[in-house]
Amino acid sequence: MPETPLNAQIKSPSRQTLESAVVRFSGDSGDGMQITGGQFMLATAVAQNNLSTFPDYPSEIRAPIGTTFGVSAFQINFGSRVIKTAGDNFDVLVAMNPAALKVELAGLKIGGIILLDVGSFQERNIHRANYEIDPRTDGSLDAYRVIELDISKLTLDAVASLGLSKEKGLSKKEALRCKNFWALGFVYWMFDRLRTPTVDWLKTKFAKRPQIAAANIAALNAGHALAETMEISDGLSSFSVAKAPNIEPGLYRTITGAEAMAWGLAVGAKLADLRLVFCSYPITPASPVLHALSHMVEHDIVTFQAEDEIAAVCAAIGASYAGSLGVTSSSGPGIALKGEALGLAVSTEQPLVVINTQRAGPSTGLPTKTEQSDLLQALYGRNGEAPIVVIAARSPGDCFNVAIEASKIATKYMTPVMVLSDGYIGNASEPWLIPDIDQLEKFPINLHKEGEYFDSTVRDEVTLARPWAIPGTPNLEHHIGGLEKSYETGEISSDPQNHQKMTDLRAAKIDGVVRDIPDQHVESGADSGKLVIVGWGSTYGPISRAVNNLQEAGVDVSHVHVRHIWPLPQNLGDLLAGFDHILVPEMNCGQFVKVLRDQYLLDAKGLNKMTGQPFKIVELEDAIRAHLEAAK
Amino acid sequence: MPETPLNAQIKSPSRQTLESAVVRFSGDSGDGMQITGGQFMLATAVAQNNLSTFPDYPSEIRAPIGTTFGVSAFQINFGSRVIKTAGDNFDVLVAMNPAALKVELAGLKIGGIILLDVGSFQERNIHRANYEIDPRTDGSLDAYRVIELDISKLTLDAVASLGLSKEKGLSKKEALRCKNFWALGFVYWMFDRLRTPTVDWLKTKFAKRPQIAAANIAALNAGHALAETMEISDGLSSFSVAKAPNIEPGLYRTITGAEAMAWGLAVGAKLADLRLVFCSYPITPASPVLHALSHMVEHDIVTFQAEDEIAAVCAAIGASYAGSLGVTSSSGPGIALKGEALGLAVSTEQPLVVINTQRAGPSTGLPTKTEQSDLLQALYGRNGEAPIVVIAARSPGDCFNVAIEASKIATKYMTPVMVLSDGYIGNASEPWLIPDIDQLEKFPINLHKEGEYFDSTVRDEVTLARPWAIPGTPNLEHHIGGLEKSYETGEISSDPQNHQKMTDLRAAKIDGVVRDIPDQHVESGADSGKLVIVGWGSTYGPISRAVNNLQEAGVDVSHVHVRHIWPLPQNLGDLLAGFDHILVPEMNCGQFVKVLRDQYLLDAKGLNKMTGQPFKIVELEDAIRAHLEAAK
Amino acid sequence: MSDIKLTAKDFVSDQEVRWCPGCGDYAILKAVQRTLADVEAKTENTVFVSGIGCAARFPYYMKTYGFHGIHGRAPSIATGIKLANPDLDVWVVSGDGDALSIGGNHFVHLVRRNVDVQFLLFNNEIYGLTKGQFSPTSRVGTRSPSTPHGSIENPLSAALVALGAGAHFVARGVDNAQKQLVATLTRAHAFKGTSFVEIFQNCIVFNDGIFTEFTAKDKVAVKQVYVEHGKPLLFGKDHALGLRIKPGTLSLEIVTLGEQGISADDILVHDETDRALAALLADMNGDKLPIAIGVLYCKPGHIFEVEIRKLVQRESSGTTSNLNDVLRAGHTWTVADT
Amino acid sequence: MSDIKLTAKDFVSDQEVRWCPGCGDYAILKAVQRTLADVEAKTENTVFVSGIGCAARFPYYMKTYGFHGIHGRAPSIATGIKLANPDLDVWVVSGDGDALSIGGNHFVHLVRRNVDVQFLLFNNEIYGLTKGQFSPTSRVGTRSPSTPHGSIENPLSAALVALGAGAHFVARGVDNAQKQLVATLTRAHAFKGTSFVEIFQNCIVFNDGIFTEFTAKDKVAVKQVYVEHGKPLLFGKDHALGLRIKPGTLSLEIVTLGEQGISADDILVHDETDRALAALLADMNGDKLPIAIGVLYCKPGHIFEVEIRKLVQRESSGTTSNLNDVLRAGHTWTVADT
Ligand SMILES: Cc1ncc(C[n+]2csc(CCOP(=O)(O)OP(=O)(O)O)c2C)c(N)n1
Ligand SMILES: Cc1ncc(C[n+]2csc(CCOP(=O)(O)OP(=O)(O)O)c2C)c(N)n1
Ligand code: SF4
Ligand code: SF4
Ligand SMILES: [Mg+2]
Ligand SMILES: [Mg+2]
Repeated sequence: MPETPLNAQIKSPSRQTLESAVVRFSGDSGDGMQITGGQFMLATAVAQNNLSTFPDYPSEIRAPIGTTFGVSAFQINFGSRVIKTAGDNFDVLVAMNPAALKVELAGLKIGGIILLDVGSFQERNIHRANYEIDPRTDGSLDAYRVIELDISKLTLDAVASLGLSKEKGLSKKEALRCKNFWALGFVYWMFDRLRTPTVDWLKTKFAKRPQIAAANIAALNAGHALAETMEISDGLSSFSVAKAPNIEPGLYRTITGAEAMAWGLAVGAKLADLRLVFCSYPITPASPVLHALSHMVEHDIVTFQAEDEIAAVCAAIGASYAGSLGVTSSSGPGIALKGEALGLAVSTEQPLVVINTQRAGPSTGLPTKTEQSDLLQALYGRNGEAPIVVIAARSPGDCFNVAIEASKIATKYMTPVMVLSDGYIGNASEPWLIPDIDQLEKFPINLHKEGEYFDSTVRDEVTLARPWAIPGTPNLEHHIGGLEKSYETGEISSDPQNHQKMTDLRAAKIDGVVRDIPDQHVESGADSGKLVIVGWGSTYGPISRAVNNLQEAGVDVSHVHVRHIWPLPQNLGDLLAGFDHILVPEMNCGQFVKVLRDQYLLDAKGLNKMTGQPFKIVELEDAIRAHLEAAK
Repeated sequence: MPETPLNAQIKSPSRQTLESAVVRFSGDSGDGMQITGGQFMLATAVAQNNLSTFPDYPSEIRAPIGTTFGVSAFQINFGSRVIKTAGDNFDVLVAMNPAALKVELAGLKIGGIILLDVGSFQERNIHRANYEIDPRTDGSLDAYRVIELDISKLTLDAVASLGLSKEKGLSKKEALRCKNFWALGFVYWMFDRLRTPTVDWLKTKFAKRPQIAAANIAALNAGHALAETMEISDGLSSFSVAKAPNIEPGLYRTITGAEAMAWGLAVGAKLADLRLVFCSYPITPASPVLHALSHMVEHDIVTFQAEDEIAAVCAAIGASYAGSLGVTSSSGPGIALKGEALGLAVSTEQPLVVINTQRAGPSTGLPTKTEQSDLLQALYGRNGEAPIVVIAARSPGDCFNVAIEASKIATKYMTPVMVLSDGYIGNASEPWLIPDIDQLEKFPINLHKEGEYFDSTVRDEVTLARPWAIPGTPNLEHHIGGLEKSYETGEISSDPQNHQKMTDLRAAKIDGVVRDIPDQHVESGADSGKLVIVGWGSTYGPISRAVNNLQEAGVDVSHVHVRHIWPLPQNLGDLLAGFDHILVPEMNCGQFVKVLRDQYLLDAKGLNKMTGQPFKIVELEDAIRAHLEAAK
Repeated sequence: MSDIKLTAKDFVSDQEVRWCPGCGDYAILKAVQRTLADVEAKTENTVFVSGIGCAARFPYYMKTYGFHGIHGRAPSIATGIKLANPDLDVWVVSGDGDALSIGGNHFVHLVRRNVDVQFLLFNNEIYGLTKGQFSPTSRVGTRSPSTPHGSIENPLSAALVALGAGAHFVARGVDNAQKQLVATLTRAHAFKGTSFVEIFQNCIVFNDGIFTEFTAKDKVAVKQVYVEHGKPLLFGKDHALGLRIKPGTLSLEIVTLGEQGISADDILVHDETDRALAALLADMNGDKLPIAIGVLYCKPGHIFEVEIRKLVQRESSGTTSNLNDVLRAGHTWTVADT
Repeated sequence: MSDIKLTAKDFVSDQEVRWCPGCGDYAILKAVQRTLADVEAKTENTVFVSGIGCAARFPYYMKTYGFHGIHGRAPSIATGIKLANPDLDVWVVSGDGDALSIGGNHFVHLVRRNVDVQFLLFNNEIYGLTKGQFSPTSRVGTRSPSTPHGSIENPLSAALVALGAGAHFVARGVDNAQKQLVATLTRAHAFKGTSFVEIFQNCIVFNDGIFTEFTAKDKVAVKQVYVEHGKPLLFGKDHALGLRIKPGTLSLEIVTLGEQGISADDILVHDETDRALAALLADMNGDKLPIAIGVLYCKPGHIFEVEIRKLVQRESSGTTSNLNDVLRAGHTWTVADT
């Protein structure tokens, strides 16, 4: 077989040009689908397509091989236009075993392509996947274009050609494990991707075991070559997706929401010139933020894996009190446990950042599934009147900005700030224009210094922030705690009028954060009109695409995406009042919509989904159309 | 001095008839003011007045003697008309030391009477009370009628007449300690109360030390006698407060909110024919419920003082799971800690009663002061969508009914029910018509029996409650937990559509509780009109009196008191929509008003107080008038 | 109810087991099912309670009552169950994170109160379910996603924590030693009060082989001493080694039978009622001294829920008082019909 | 900053002390202020952290930095403070409820990590602030508002819990033994790592006299043994009594000097580095054996925040990498200006 040079994109005459495409790689947990998907993402980013991805792990650590609950998938949506979600239904499904086929088929577009490793379609595997009979024989695949290949065998053949053996450092098991790269090579051909980045990656990754790298490269090339052959011989479809024209120039990488959050916190602390003390207890899907920061000790970032979530938040409070940027991070159940301590942070006015990477509840719920159902907990999940700032991130990369903003507000106003992310954006990745942190604006810290006059109640006139006077500073010794404090002296006070004053002060301080919040803008569409779709957090992608689609179809609909959940932007009420109808899609039973209704007395309606899955674009389009229809 | 017979009420010709009066007993923590007040309450109840009381303890266990923060007071409002609060300002102040005078004076009505123990007005005590100079000499008492008596000395004299001594079992210190009963005797004369109940009480209480009883009785009588003399000689005012005509006949006692709650739970469990397993961790002001139930082991009531609030709620969940009525009780900070576990109770659908005796927050706040600031925490203080039922008690005695209702709903719907009480009604006491529990309706429990078909998802068609199948029952073995469960099998399910279905089910089940909730009625005033005052919880008393007063003054205002916070009564929205203005007084920054605005899109306004103190009637009257004025 | 004797299989539920292939949890599951059959447990009377973690999935695989709680709180749920119904046979299944990290306090108080449950701690020295972070039992230097440079925290000894909390029954087992494990679980089941059993469990995915230094076939003899009450603490090939109190000290040492005049009589006889000995045995870490397996400590004491029942019975016996009397106790008065 | 030596008074804050008159807390406050003066502590460098309880009011009375946290969480707050600034001199003040009930787990983990703080547990065997409920250290039979028939729970021994958690420094003091208390606190302050000091404290209101059986003037000599490293464990009038290891066992017994041939040489010499001995000493409850006061155990180990600092230094030394590099590590690509 003639080898196509690695770095050549073949302008095959028959390539069909697509504006965008969705590919889903699916297989057993042990099949390496996340790596495969990650490499495809890289190659696609290098091809300068816009893209968005969604890794879909099983909730079991390592489920028995071949079972449906052991299926691990990676989905990517890429195109020459702006990409807003990982895509609804997919154009191409790579199914490495019967279980993957079973689980994924419903998501494939009618007429879509299935690349099937028939090498895994043994009787036993078919039954493990809960198929009564082989799906290839019962007509259930008739609506699709199925490419059946014994990828397992083809991989072994390709690797065998290297003449490696167990003795020479490569077992048959290891050879067989290369089959994901074989499939990847095949799909690379279909979409005209460069193999170079992947080959480089393999070489670096397996620098210490070059035979593994070589085997995988051989598989990759073999898959690529067979696809090329099949295009000619079997009329295999191949596609070309043009460069996205609108990509901002600069240096890019892919980034997950968790990474972006971690780096944003690190950068936030640096901009404030503070040590970052990150205190957390592992929990799905929040742990990756802890992991990412744990790798950054050399930047004087302290990560503390506490004995539980309460210890974590209290340690973060202690760290803030002592002059660091204290941060704590968890997911719903863990955030619930932090409620009491958050009240302490409010009462003692500590600069504290709290990250909630939300997951599906209630209780343990569906730990690996996504949801937006902790918004009201963020606002109200504490005893007493304990207002805090709440900000929501809308995409993986946005986590970086939100983390910096949270750090800034927390230290400027001496207040806890809760950042809402979720399992979807936490795990998903997207290309990210890497900022130069030296160009970011530093933010000054209100840290009181030695010798200066101190009265714990000397507040900043504008922000109402108390001064940050840290232990170790001579002459600023003082007492602080969770009991109500005298406005004048900072010591305990049970005076009734003082309690009223301090309560008002705490509310006013948080309300005042609105000064640092930009006015709400309209994401797309007119500033007033028939219908506005109001979103927050990770629904940004699907809503924005759905609204754009409808706008293109001539529907009078606008999109407003709220980042600042509390306090709300000053103009939000007036803005929304300019629309006849307000529809609020949320992955909960209608939480933000409650806030909007209460605050503005506008008849906003909820559009709610509680399946643990992000909104699909068509779902939203249909619902919006139906809403407009009903409103007629 | 001629002794008036103990059980004689003297119809002194000069007695001024009052419709109601407010008396406040105030002294050092060691002066026994709570006992004094308690006895006055008893005598007043026996006199068949309506009454309401407010014990006002210091937050310190035992503050240094004579300090202002060591002052302990007991206030009682009583009358022949309906009494709704412990009264705003008082008519009579008994001040046992300078600190008490210092603390209380502001609350005395202009022209009010002060009974002062000048025996305690030594230089040292005056300074300890933070007085610069003796308040009796600087004109600051000019606006009041001051009765200065050396009660200390008069008490010692009275007790001395018994011929008791240290050797005969009564030290001078003990003799002096009788001075509260001397003062009580004096006030008894002023208000024409019978001494018999108090004498009986003393005899029982000190059955083992009869000399103590005798000394106190001597003091009581001496105070009474001196007042009688002074009326004649010094023109001391005396009053008569007629029997309340509207008191329902029957057997009465006084009851605090905490007792009523405890007994309501005990009775609730009995009506359900379940063992009560009450799990709690001490916290002010919730502990008295634990204490009361701990005295009731003989009724097979298990009280468990857990190691913390999380253990307490989890043990209660375990108890409910195993077939008892599991109850947990705490105050704000402790309730915050229970959030995660409440989600588990929602997810596993356990019948669980949660009592929150609210206190002033945020954080540790003002532990001995009252507030209503945990309403939103009750509704939303959990991760995920975890709806529960919330009911609020409006008075000490009402806690009994609410506790029974909560037990009933919890077991009928297999759901957690949160009961909101607060420090004010928890500690306050009032006369209570004792019900005959044999006459109360029993409520059947949906407990699955041995041998019966079991599928954990066979729900009650009406309530949607899952069956209660408890360990120990053959053939009903099953699994339950906090992960999402299959609607069909009850086993773990991560199916997207199933999660939607279960989420909807949990919401529908709670919404359905509305069936068991009476329609909202108007407490007083018209069913529609210009203004409605909407209250919930312990503000019932002051709001109801304030509204009555205004109605009597011809103001068009109605009063609606909401007991069922979630779900809300079916007709509430329509009812409120019938008013031009809606004003919601709350001891928080406006929590219930948020719910009303969100639910009904009505422009309800908040009237908020955050001083740790209940509303005063005049405060409300003024605010309501101002509101009407502004609305013109 | 029939009287047919149940077999281990009768305790197997219809739920598909979802642990990683090769996980040590499988063997423990088998041992528990075997034990239940041996002790003639009733499925309807048996309750498995757990928190969260891989280990905590255990209840789903048992054909008994099963409550999968929240992270760390299983001891409290179990306590509540026993308060409601002391006759139930309750097992708590927990992991090193669940029991000693977030749930450490509930564990301590369960043990202190001596609630009558079997408490099994599957110690794999790692957080399995959350993908491999170090745990409170992980050794110093453990590399994990949250400690890429190696952990620096001193590990807890589960058995020492239990003893410190006043445990009345402390035992140890190993996932791959089925026979001994069943024997130990049987003792645990028979014990009235909290019977704590730490089971060394291999997490094949995140901490594979962490115990091989004493669980590998060729290490068992020399690195494990299986302790039995009243029997000398012998181990090693052909039981050639023994433990004794190092004379004049409060510590143990290894001696070799036949060497330096050491005879069988010199070997310390295990006394499971001696807490100081139990602590020394628990402290042996397989480095110089072997790891002790079996029942380290067993000394019955007051049982929480039993004492509560006694109290209720004592207070209610002879009483005819009903709740109406409670409501009427103390001062009351009558308002007559007017 | 001046170099004038501070006196105990310089550590007295301007806040009115609000404990009950006669409360044992006053004496402890004095001892701590005395100790700080003795060790030449700096007010600005000293932080008192507490939870909730009567004891937890302590920070307000100190003219140092003071953080009055929430119930049970002081160890965590203190850990955070040390992570932010390891140079601060941090004291945690806690009660038996705060430290061993709600805060038990944080206490265990603080001790395990060996964070360098002084941890003072004011043990009055009762919940003072919430008005007298029994606590985890209350003896069986304690009558309290929540146990009117007497408590039935087995109490914890604070010192044994600490040892079980791997404590490196465990000491005991008594509120009314000022001199010894100051000496013990001074040792605690000097120790690097978590120095745990249990102080028996009389709650005059809710548990008065609970310790008199060994703190009453006439009981001190016979019911307390003040242990000092390297010194024989003597006590009693004229030090006529001593402790020794009961031969052939792992337990202690009392012997009388001069009787049955017992001489000073037979008395066990206190070795504060012997954990087994410390456990036996901690276990003595004043019943048969006297209560041990002083430093029961002291054996330095790795300190959490110090190890973290070392790690940071090791990893950052020689690195010039800044955060921009982190963002750029791994695969990147450039999109050119078009
Ligand atoms: C409140 C809360 N915090 C954190 C988690 C996440 N979590 C689940 S299991 C677990 C630890 C598991 O470790 P271990 O108890 O040792 O059990 P294993 O998985 O190793 O059997 C953690 C941190 C959770 N589910 N809930
Ligand atoms: C979360 C929470 N739960 C309960 C309480 C109530 N509470 C305050 S102090 C205390 C116990 C005090 O006992 P201890 O720690 O022994 O201190 P002491 O008062 O005896 O010095 C309790 C239960 C609280 N403040 N916060
Ligand atoms: S992760 Fe480890 S402990 Fe969990 S199931 Fe897999 S092998 Fe077992
Ligand atoms: S209640 Fe007890 S511990 Fe608390 S201050 Fe008073 S005497 Fe001290
Ligand atoms: Mg584990
Ligand atoms: Mg205490």
